[in-house]
Amino acid sequence: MPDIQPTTDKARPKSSLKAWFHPRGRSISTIAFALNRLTAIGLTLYLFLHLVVLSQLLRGPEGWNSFVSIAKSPIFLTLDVILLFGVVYHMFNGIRVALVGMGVANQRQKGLFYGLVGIALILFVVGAVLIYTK
Amino acid sequence: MDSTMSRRSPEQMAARRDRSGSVWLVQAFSGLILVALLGIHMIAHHYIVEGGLRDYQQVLDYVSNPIIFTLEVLFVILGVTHSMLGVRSIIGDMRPSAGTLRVANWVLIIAGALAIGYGIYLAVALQQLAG
Amino acid sequence: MAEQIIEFKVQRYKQGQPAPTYQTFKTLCDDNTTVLVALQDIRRDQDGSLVLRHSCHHASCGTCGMRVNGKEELGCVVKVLDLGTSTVTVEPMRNMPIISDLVVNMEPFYDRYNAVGMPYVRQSEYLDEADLAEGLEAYQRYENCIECNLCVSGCPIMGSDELYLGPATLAAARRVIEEPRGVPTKPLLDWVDSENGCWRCHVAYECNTACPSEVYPGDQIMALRRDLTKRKFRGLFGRGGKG
Amino acid sequence: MASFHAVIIGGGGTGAAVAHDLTLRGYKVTLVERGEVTSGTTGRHHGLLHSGARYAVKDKESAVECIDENMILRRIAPGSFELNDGLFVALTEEEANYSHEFIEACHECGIPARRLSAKEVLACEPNVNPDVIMGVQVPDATMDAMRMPLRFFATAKHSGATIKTYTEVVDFIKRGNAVSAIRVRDHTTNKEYEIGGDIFISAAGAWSGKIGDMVGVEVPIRPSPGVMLAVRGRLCNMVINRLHASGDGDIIVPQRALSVVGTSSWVVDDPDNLGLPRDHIDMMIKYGSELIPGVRTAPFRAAWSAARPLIGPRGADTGRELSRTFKCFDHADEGVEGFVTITGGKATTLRGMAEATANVVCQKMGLEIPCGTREFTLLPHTAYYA
Repeated sequence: MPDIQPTTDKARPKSSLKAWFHPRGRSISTIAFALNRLTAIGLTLYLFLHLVVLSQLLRGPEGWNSFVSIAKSPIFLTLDVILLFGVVYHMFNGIRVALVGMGVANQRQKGLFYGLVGIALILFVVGAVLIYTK
Repeated sequence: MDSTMSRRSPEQMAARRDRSGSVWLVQAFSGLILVALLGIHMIAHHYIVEGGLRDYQQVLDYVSNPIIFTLEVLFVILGVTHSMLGVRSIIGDMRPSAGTLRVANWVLIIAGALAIGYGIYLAVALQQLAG
Repeated sequence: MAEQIIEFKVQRYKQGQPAPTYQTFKTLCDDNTTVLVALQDIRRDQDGSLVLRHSCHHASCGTCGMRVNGKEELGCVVKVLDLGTSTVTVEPMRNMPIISDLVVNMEPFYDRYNAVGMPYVRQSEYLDEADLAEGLEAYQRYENCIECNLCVSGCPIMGSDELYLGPATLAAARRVIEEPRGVPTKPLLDWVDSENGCWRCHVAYECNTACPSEVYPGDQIMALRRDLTKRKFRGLFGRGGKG
Repeated sequence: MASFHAVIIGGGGTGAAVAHDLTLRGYKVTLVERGEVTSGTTGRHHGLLHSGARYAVKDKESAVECIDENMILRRIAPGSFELNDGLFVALTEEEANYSHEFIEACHECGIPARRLSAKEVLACEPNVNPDVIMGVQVPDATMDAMRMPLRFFATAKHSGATIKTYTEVVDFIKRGNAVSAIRVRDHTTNKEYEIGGDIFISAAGAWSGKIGDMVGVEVPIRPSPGVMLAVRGRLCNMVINRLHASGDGDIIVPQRALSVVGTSSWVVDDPDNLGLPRDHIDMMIKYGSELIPGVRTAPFRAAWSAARPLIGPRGADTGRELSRTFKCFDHADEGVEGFVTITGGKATTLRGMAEATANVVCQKMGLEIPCGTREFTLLPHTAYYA
């Protein structure tokens, strides 16, 4: 097959980030995609942070338990709520992307989106309440 | 007006069969498995535990269970792989030059390998601490 | 009959100009006036230099793709008063070089699209219970795709990277794989099984929303992935050889 | 051979075919069009590739032109037509009686025509009015009103013709009594410049009266618009016509996933100001649903007007009495050299119109070069933009 030539595109946004997060005239699915990217970056950062934090365990009980007590402060709990949103959203939107991408229910992706993200939101609210109350 | 010339080589322009299909499948399946693993992780660490976080001894007890140990190791491997592939895909959409992409690939491979190695080391060490 | 004076905020650009600007026109619209007709009225009565593309006026040629209030539309089938806004913003499509005003250069679109080599006539599946008239082998019809570029304009990945083959091209490839009509499918399937092919899509489904002609490229891209996934698994388990 | 420079004004089907023909005959060709190609009348027509049957009884000359060109286009533009034939249906006894004269006239013009019983008509086209009495099958076909002419543009362009779109003629420059150049404005840059040439051909269709005025010659052309209506859903596969002398709303052309009902006819002065009479849209629904009742219930997609360039004196009022054939005017008769007008005709005969025009041009230049377009397979439409 022939090669594709690059274009010189005056209208193209200078940064590709602009294209992803340019919601004007776009539908809910683009917001879903942009949010998936945002949560992906957030979760990646968290993953590394989490691994670093876990090194406290190697320092024995004092190290870890002092971390646990910090982690129960209100500011930390708020961060946890944000994290929880990222996790459940990325999980459930990810299920849709994976299923649709393998050709499963690809004709019903909108319903799938509302259903799964609906479940995610319910879990998020329940989780957030638990974080603050327990 | 900005005119964005592509900085990429002709080889990069060609669309030809490559491994991206397999990469995508790895991403999709690792994601689906992570949904299950993360579900277990969340419930075990934060839901059934009084106060939402295990203290030191509880963590050690938990990891000493061989099934949990295996799941946690699997979690580290798949989680790191999934996130490194995700970051690669984001970088790929930012019009990198061939050189940038190559460097990014290596940085991600090394970072991923270190993270996985460290995660497994951590799990093994904790299991030994638990005796 | 409803009549209303509507303000049109039109993106203007002439070659050599540093950046596009907006110009406002007012024109009378009734409930049959489409955005395209309103723009033609403006060109006739107010500014002969307004550059726009149009041909069939009934969503069959695909030339009048533009953005109306930000959304990808064919100007010929959007009725101005149905929009419900007293100011209508009209801009050229995204992700393609602007030639002037509302017209973009379609060459990059066809660079990709032509590579598929899709035959333009297919077997008609409409009225399939009907008898075939004497002397005909099958009822025929044109492919749905009208090459309007709206899906490409809507696609966020196309906006971030011009190497992506894009929704229209991938949908065309899928049509050939579905109904080859003598076009070899193996090279095509290999072609889309690539980083810039169907794996580049991030499932934003803007192409489905934008498509005015029932192609629904997003569904076609996912169908390609299913075909390729099947082929891969068949390859893994040794069936169908290296296919 | 000395290469003459031919400048064509008007980027519709006619201009496209003239550009292709003259390029093949070795001319250097430049075509200017004020908008996108096919943005005038060409792109807006209903997309019927005439068998000629519509004209067989009243206008044999047009009918023969149609069937000849129909067969040539099938050959040189393969893959560009929905080849589903056409069906003339009789809904009244009067129309059924007319069928004898109709079929005979078709055969005289060399148009294959086959009589179908009501049962056969409904078996082939189940959506047709069940009150149908009989039908006649003829070799009509459907074209994409833009993409078929685009193949001529593509071929001309790849053989060296220059196509300048968004370039509007603003003035003609004469040396003595001969046109020597045109002054054009490029709307993409807002700059004006001149294009010199040896022969200037107006292929501006319904706009050729306006172009004629600029040069100072009288072109007896009447812009005669018709309203068309597109509804969603493909209600038929064959082109469904009413079996009578041509009238309003008597044809339904299936196109992709749409059905196009046409058409009406009146006369205007300004081809840029056609309007869209509401009663004509209603008329399309009324008469269209007599042919296929589903037209009334199918969802609306679009309604639009297109201006036919009909040849006839000022004063005609409906356009139906004007001839559907084409004519090439050499304005030397009026004392203007270097300028010809080709107008009239229809999309089906675009190649024939171009051949006639190129013959006139060659004669004026004192050249004898045969026409090569009858056997020349055209490039696909997508080649135009590549």
